[in-house]
Amino acid sequence: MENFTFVQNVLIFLSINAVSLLCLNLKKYGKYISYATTLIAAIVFFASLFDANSYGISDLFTLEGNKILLLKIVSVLNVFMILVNGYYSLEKVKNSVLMSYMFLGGVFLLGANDLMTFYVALETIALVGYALVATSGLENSREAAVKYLIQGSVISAIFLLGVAFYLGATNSLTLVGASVINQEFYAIALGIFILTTCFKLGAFPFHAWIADVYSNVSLGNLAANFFISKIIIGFKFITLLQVLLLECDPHFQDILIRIIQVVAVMSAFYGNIMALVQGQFKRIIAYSSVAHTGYMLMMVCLNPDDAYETQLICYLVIYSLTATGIILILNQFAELNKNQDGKNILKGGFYKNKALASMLVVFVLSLAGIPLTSGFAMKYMLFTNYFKEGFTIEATSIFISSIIGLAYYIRFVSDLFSEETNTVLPAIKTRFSETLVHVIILVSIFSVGIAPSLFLGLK
Amino acid sequence: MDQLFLIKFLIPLFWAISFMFAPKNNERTIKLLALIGSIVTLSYSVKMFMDLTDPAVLQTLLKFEMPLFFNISYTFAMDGLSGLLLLLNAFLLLVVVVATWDIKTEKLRLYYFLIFLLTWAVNGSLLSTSLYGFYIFWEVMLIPLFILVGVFGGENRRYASFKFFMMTAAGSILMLASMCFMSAMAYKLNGSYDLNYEVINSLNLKYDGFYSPQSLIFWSFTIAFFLKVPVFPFHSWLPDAHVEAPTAGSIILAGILLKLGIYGFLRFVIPLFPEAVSANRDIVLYLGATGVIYGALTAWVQKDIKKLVAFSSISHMGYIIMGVFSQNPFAVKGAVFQMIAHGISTPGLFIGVHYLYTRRHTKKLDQFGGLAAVMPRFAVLFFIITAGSMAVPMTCGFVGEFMIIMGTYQINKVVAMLAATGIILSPIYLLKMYHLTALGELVHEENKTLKDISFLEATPLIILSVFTVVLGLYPKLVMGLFDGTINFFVNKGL
Amino acid sequence: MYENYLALIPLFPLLAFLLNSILIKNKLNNVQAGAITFVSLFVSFILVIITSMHVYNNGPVNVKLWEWMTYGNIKFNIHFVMDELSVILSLMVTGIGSAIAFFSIGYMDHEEKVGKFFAFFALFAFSMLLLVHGENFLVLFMGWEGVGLSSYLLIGFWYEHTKNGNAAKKAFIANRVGDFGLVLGMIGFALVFNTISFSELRTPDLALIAANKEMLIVSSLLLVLGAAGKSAQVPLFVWLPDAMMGPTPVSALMHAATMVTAGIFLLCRVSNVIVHFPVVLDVIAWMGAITALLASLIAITQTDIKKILAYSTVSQLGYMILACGVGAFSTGLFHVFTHAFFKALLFLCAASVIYGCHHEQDIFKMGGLKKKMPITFWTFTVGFLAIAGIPGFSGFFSKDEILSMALTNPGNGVWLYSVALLTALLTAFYMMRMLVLVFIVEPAHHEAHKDEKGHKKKHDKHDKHDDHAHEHHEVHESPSVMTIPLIILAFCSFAAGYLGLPHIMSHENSRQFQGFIEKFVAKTAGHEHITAQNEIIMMIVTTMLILCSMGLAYYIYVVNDHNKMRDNLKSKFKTLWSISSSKFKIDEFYELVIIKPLYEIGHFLVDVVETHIVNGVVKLVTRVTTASGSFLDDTKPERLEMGILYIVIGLTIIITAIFNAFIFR
Amino acid sequence: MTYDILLTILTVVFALMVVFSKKTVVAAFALLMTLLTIAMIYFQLGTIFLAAIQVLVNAGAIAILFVFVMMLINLEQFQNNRERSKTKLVVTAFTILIILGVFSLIVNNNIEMLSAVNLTDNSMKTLFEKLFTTYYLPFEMATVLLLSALVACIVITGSEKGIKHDQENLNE
Amino acid sequence: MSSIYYYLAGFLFTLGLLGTIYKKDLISILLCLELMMGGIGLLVILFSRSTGLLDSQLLVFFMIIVSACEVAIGLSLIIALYRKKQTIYTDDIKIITE
Repeated sequence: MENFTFVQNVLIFLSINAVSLLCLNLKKYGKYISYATTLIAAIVFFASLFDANSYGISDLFTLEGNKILLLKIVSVLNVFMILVNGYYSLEKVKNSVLMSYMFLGGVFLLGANDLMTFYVALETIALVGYALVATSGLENSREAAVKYLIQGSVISAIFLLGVAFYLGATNSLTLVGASVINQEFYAIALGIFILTTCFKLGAFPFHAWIADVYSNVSLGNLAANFFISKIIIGFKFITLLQVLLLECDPHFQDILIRIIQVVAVMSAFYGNIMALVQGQFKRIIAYSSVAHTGYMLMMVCLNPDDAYETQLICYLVIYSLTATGIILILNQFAELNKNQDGKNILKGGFYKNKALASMLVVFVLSLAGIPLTSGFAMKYMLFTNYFKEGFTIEATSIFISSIIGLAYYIRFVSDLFSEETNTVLPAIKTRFSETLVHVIILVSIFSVGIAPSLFLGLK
Repeated sequence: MDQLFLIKFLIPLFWAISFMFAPKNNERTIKLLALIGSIVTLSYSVKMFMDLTDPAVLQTLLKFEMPLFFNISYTFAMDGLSGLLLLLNAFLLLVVVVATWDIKTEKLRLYYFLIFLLTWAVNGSLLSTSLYGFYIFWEVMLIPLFILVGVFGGENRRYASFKFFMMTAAGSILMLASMCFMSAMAYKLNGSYDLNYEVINSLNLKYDGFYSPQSLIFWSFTIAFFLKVPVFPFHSWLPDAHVEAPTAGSIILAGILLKLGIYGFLRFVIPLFPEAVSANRDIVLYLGATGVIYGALTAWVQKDIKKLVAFSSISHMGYIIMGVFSQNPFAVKGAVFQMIAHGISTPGLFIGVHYLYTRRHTKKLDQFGGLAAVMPRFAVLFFIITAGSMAVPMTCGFVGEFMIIMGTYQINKVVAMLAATGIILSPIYLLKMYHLTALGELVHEENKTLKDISFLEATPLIILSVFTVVLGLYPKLVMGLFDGTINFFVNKGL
Repeated sequence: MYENYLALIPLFPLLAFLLNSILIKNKLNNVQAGAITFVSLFVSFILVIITSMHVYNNGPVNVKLWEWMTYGNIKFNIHFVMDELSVILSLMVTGIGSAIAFFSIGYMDHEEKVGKFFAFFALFAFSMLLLVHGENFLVLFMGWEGVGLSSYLLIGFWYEHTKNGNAAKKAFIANRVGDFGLVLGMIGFALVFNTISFSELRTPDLALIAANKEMLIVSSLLLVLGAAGKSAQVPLFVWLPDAMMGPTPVSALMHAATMVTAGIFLLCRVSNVIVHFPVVLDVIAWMGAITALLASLIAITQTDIKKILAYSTVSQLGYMILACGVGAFSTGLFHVFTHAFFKALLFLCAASVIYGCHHEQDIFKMGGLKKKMPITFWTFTVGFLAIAGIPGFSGFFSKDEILSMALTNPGNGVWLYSVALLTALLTAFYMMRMLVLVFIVEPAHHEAHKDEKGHKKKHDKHDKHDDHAHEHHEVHESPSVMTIPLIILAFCSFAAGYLGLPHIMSHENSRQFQGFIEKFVAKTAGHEHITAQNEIIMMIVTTMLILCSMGLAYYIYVVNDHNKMRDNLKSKFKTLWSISSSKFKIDEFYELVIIKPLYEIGHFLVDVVETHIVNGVVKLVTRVTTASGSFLDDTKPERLEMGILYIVIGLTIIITAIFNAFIFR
Repeated sequence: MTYDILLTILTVVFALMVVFSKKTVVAAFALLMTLLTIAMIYFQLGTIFLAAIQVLVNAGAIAILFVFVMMLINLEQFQNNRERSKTKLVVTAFTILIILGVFSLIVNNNIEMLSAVNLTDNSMKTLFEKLFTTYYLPFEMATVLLLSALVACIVITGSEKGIKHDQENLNE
Repeated sequence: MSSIYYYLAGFLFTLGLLGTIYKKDLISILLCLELMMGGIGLLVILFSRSTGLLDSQLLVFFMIIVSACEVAIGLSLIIALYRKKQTIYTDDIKIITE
C-alpha cells in the first residue's frame, strides 16, 4: 500500500526548515525567528506523528511497531535538543538547523529497508555530525572534527566495502528477505557491518574519536550526537544485525557472535579502565560510554524479539539522557570556574549549589547502576537477558568490569563533597531551559528506575 | 498486616529530609530535632517489636505486588531476628546522637541527614525478605556512609572511604550477578523475575563440585557478605574506615552495618543453599578461627586506639562467622547473641575513644596514661565496657563466645580450640589498651588538666554498661526473642 | 528458709560492693567504708554457720535462682548449693575474710581511696562465694573469672605504678590461660555427661566414662590446666609472687585462704570422674610435687618477707595438689583448711610487721622485733610452728597425712614421698630463717648489708611513704584492731588440726573432717594400709628431720656469726644460690619463649601479612588497573593515524577470522 | 585484454603516485588521472553512465576543489613531508598486505561465480526510471544531504567565531 | 578476463587505506580517501556484473555524490583549521589533555 502522508510530513518539515534557513540572514531578529521556526518545525513533525502507527511508503521504506515508537521518542528528543541548544548565539541557531537535517537523516535511516537509502541517510547523519562538532566553538572543536571526519570517512569507505560484499552475496540491495547465495561474502559483509556498528557506537578498537568529540563539543551538538547517532544508529544497526545474522550459515554465525562478544567484553573493560585514569570529567563520561556500548553490544547476539527491542530503545534513550544531563551540569560547573581542564571543577561543589550537585549525584549513580535509578533497572534487564540466552561467562565478566566503573563514578560524588577547594565558588544561576532539561531527565530517571516494566515491555 | 507500617517505616527518611529544611545556623534546634527523631524511631521500633506476636515465624507486615518493578511481589516482613537488629539499630541511633552531642561542624544538617538516611536504609534491608528489596537497600546504604566518612573523616578520609565503598560495592555486584542469573532462570521457569524463598527453592540449583551453579552462586553471595562482615582475608578496608571515620560512622559501622553481612547469611545463604553450606562449612570455620587469632594478634601491636578496636572487632567477627556456619543451633544463637553483644561493647569503646579524642586530639596510645586519676568516671565506665569486650563472665561478651565455642566444639574440636585461644588473647590487647590509657602514671603534662566526662557524656556509656552486665547475667532477656527464628533457619540449613 | 539464707550469703558482699562504689564520691571515711564490708562479710559468715549446721545434720541445700540458658537437655542455671564441700570453703571465705576485713580497717587507715579498696574487697568475696556455692560449672566459672577480675583490680590497686599494673595484668592473663582450659574442659564434660551440675557428676555414669575415655581424659587434663592456673601450679605459678604488689591484707585474703585454693576445690568437684584416669592423677601428682619443691627452693634465698610467704604458699599449694594427685582429695582439702588459717595468720603478721616498720619489706632491714611487737611475734611463732609441722599444731596432721598417702601411693609412691619430705624440710628451714631474721636477731648484726640491699629497698617502697624512711623512727606494736584478728587466727591455726586426727591418736573420732568431706569427694582408695607403728616411726623421723633443719637454720643465722657462714656458703654454692635467688629465671624464660615470639608474630602479621598480603592484594588490583589504564592512555588513541591504525587492525582481524572459518569449515 | 592490463597498470602507477609523491599538487594530479582511468574502466565494463558521472563529478569537480584549496592555503611551506615512525609504517603495511591477500584469496575462491557476465540492458532510460520510481527516497535524501553539506560548509568556514580565533592568532 | 580488475579494486582500496595512515598532511589524506572510494566503486560494479544489477550503478552514483560532499566538508574544515592553527599536519592537531 502506498501511503504518502509521511512524505507530506517530511516535506512540511523540510520547507519550514528552509524558511528558517532563509531567515538566518535577516539582520535584526534573524536568529530568533529561525530558531522559532526550527522549533515549530520539530514540534509540528512530532505532532504529525501522533496518530501514526505504521508507515509503508514502498517496500524500501517501512516504519512500524517499535520503529514508530522510537521515531516518536526521537522526535520529542529533537524538540528537546533544540531547546538545549538555545537561541543565545547565531552559531547555535545554525546548529539547530543542521540538527533538523540530521534528524531527518535519522528518520530515513530508521525506515530504510535497502542499502541505498540506508547508506545515504547514514552519510547525512555522519556529515552533519562532523559539521556540528566543528562548529561547537570550543577551543579544540575543529581538531576533534577533523579527526572525526577522517576516521568517519575511512569507516564509510569500509562500510561500502561491506556493501559491495553484500551485493556479491545476495545480488540485491534490499535488507529484508534477501536470499543468500554466497555465504563467504555474506559473512564478510556482516563482519564489516559489525565493524561499522562498533565504530558508530564507539566500541573498543574503533573508539578513537569518541573521547575528543565528547570533550570538545558544545552541549546541544553533543545531545544531537547522542540522540541521533547513538540512539537511532545503535538501534537500527543492532536490530538489523540481529535479523541478518539469522540468514547466516551457523558456522560463520558462531565466528561473528564470538567476535561481537570479544569486542563487547573488551570495550567494557577498556572503557572502564580508561575512564578510571582520565582527568577531565567529560572524558570520563566519554570512556564510560565506551563501556556502556560494550554492555549494550551483546544485544546483537540475541534473537530478534519485540521485548528486546523495547529494552534496547529504553536503554539507549535513558543512557543518552543521563549522559547529556551529566555533561550539561558539568558545563555549568565548568563555566562557573574558568579553568577549562575539568580536573577539579567539582571540588566542594555541593556546598554552594546543593540542588545541582545532588542532581549530578543522582545522574551519576544512575549510570553506576545504584538501585531505584533507571541505570539499575537497565543493567539488570540487560544482564538478565544475557544470562537468559546463556551468555553466562560474558555477562559475568562484563559485570566484573562494571566494578571498576564504580570507582570513577563515585569520584564525582567524593569531589562534590570534598572541601580541598581554596577558591570559594559562587552559586550557579540556571537558565530556564536548563532547569527544564534537568527536571525532565530527573523524572525520566526515576520513573524508569521505579517502574521499569512500563517501559521495558514486560508482561 | 500492619496498616500504619509504611508510615512507621518511612519515619527516618522523612526525618532525614526534614533536616534539609531545618534552620541553617541554629545548632540547638537541629540537635534537638535529631534527638527527637531518634527517640521516635526507637519508640516505634519497640512498638513494632511489641506487636510481633510470635518471633519464631516470619510475620508479614506489608506485602504489595510491584507489577511495574519487574513484576515482583515486595514483602516487608519481620521476625525475632530482624526485629532484634531493628531495635539495636534504633538504639544505636539514639546513642550516636547523644554521644556526639558536642560535635562542632558547620555541616550539621548534612551530618544528621546522612545518619538518619543510613538508619532508614538499614531498617529497609532488615525488613525486606525478597532478595530485591534486600539488595536495593543494601546498595543504598553504601552512599550515605561513603559521604559520612568522606566529609567528616580524618586526614586520610578520601582513601579510606574509597576503599570501603569499592570493596563492599564489588561484593554487592557479585551478588547482583548471581541474582541476575537466578532471576533469569526463574523467568525461564515461570515467566516472572521475582526472587523469593519459594522461587529460589523451586529452581532447585544442583550442587556437585565447585563449578556447579549452586556453589558458584553460594560463593558470590558469601564473598559479598564476607567483604561486608568482614572475615579474615577480606577485612582490608575495615581498619582504614574505622580510623578515618567520624565517631558516628564508626559506631554505626561496627554496631550494625557489619551485622548485616551476618544477617544476610542467616536470612538468605543458609536457608537457600544448604548443600553448598554444609559442603564448605569447614573452610569457613577455619577462616573464622584464623580471623579470631589474627585479629587478636594484630590488635595487640597497634599504636592507634581506634585501629586496635577495629582489629578487635575483626576478631569478634571471626567468632560470629564460626557460629553462623557451624550449623549447630546453639552456636548460631550464640552468634546472634554475640552480634548484639558486639553491637553493645564496640560502640562503647568507640565512644570512649571519641571522648579521649575530643579532649586530646590524638588517638595514639602513647599519648595517654594514668587518666584514671583525672577522669575516674570515664575510667570506671570504660573498664566495664572493656570487660564486656573481653568476654568476662557476667558480661554480655561471654555468653556469645561461650555458646559459639561450645556449639563448634561438637562440630569440629580443633577449630573450637583454636577459637578458644581468643579467651587468652583478648585480655592481652584489651588490657594493653586499658593500661596505656587509664592506668600507669601521668607522664604527659596536658593530660594532667583533662576534665572528667560530663553527665551527658556519661549517659550513653552508662546505658551501655548496664546492658553489658544485665545481658551477661540474664541472657534470656534477648535470647528468647530470636530462639524460634534461629531454629527455623537452622532447620532449613541443616 | 535455708534456701533463702543460701541465696542471701553472696548477696551481702555484693550489696557492700555496690554501696561502697556508689558512696565512693561523697567521702565515706575509711572506718565506715571498712565497716560496711566487714559487717556484710560477718553477717554472711553467720548465715553460713547456720546453714552449715543444717547441712551437717541433713544433707545439702539447693537454691535455683533463674535459668541462664539451655542446650538440649543441658541446663545452664544460676543455681547455688551448700553441700559438704562448699561448707568448708564458704566458712573459710566468710570467716577468715571478715577477720581480714576487720584487720585491714586498721591497716588501711592512712591510705587514700579506701572506699575503692573495700569495694573491690567485697566484690572479691562475692565472686569467691559464687565460685564456692556454684552448683554447676557455669556458676563456678562465673565466680572463677570474677575472682580473677577482682584480684586483678586489687593487685593493681596502686595503679599509679606501672609495675603494679603489669603484675595485675600478668595475674589476669595467667588466670585466663587457666580459664581457657576450664572452658574447654567444662564443655567436654558437658557434652559427654549431658549435664554440668556437680551433684550429677558426683555419681557419674561409668558406662559413659568407659565409652568416651579419650575425650574425658583430654577434658580433665584441660581442667587440670585450669586448676594449675588458679592455684599457681608449675607452668603458671609465676603470677602469684608478683601479685604481692597489692596491699598485704589482699595477699592474705587471696593467696592464703580463698582464691588459690579454688584449683583444689575444682579438682575435688570433679574428683569422682578423674579418679578413673590414673594418667590424669599422675600428672596432677607430679605437677604438685614439682611445684612444691621448686617453690620452696626459691623461697630459701628470697629477702622480701612477702615474697617468701608467697613462695611458701605456692609450695603448700603444691602439697595439696600432690594430695589430690595421689587420690587423697579429702586430705588435700584438709590441708587447704589448716593452711588457710596459718597462712592467713602469717600474712597478717607480716602485714603488721610491715605496718610497724612503715612499709619496709626487706627482712635484712628488720630484726629484733620480738620485744617491740610481742603479740605479733608470738602469733607469728604459732603460725610458723604450724606450717613447719611441729606435732600438736594443725599443719602437722594434714602434712603428715599427705606424706603417708604419698608414700603409699601405688607406683611412684617413694619418689613422691621423698620430694614431699624434702619440701617439708626446706619449708621448716626458710620459715625458721625468716622468723630469726625478723624477730630474734638484732638489726645491728647486719647493718653491713644495708648498702648492698640499699637499691632493692627503693623500688619496693611506694613514693608516698618516702617521707618516713625506716632508719630514724621507733618500731611499734600494731593497734588492737589488727592484733585481735591475729590472736583469733593463731588460736584457729593451733586448733584446726584436731578435726582430722589420724587413726593412731584417736580411734573413735579419727578423720572426722575427711569423713565429712568424703560424703562428696572421691574416697582415698588404692592405698594399702600402713601399720600403726610404721606410721608412728614415720612421724617421729619426719619431726626429727624437721627439727634438724630448723636447727641448721638457727645455727647459720644466729649462733654462728651468720655473715661469714652465709657468705662462704654463698661462695661455695654460688651457682645454686644465684639460680635460686633469680627464681630459676622462669619469668625470663616465658618472656623469651612465649611472649616475645607472639609479639613478634603480631608484628610480622601487621608489617608483612596485613600490609603486603591483605592490603597488598587490594593495592595490587588497584595498581594493575590504573597502571594498565595509564599505559593505554599513553598510547594516545586520540591521535589521528593511530585511530585509523586501530580501525585497520580491527578490520584485518575480523576478515582473517572469517577467512579462517572458510578454511576450517 | 591487453587494454585491461594497460589500464590496470596505468591506474596502479597513478595510484602509487598519489600515495608516494612528495608534492601534494602532484598527488592531486595523480588522483585526477587515477579517477580518469577508473572512468575508462567503467567504460570498458559497459557502464557508460557511471563513466560519465565519474569524469564529471569526480575528475571535474573534486580534483578542481582540491587544487583550489591548495591554492587557498599556500602549500609551499608543506612541501617536504616529515618522516613517519618506521614501526608504525611496517605494522600498517603488514596489515594492509594481509587484507589484500585475504581479499584476493576470497575473490579467487569464487572467481567463476563472479566472472560470469550477463549484462541486461543498462540503457539510461531504465536506469533513470529506477532512480525516479523505485529509488526516489534516496534521491530525495541526497538532496537533503547536499543541502546540509552546503549549510555545513557555510557554517564551518564562515563562522565569526572562527574569524575571531584567527584575529587572536594573528595578534599573537 | 576482466577478473584482473578485482585485484585492481582491492589494491586501490588497500593503497588508499595505507595512505590515510602514511600521509602526513590532511589534504593528502583526503586524496587517499578519494582513492579508496574509487576502488570501492569499481568493486561494487564488478560484484554486480554477474547478475547485471542496475541498482549497483545507482549506488555508485550516490557514492560519488556522497564522497563529493565529504570532500567539500573536509576541505572546508581544513581551511577553518588552517585559519586557526596555520598548519595542516596531523602531528600539530593532537589535542593536549592532562
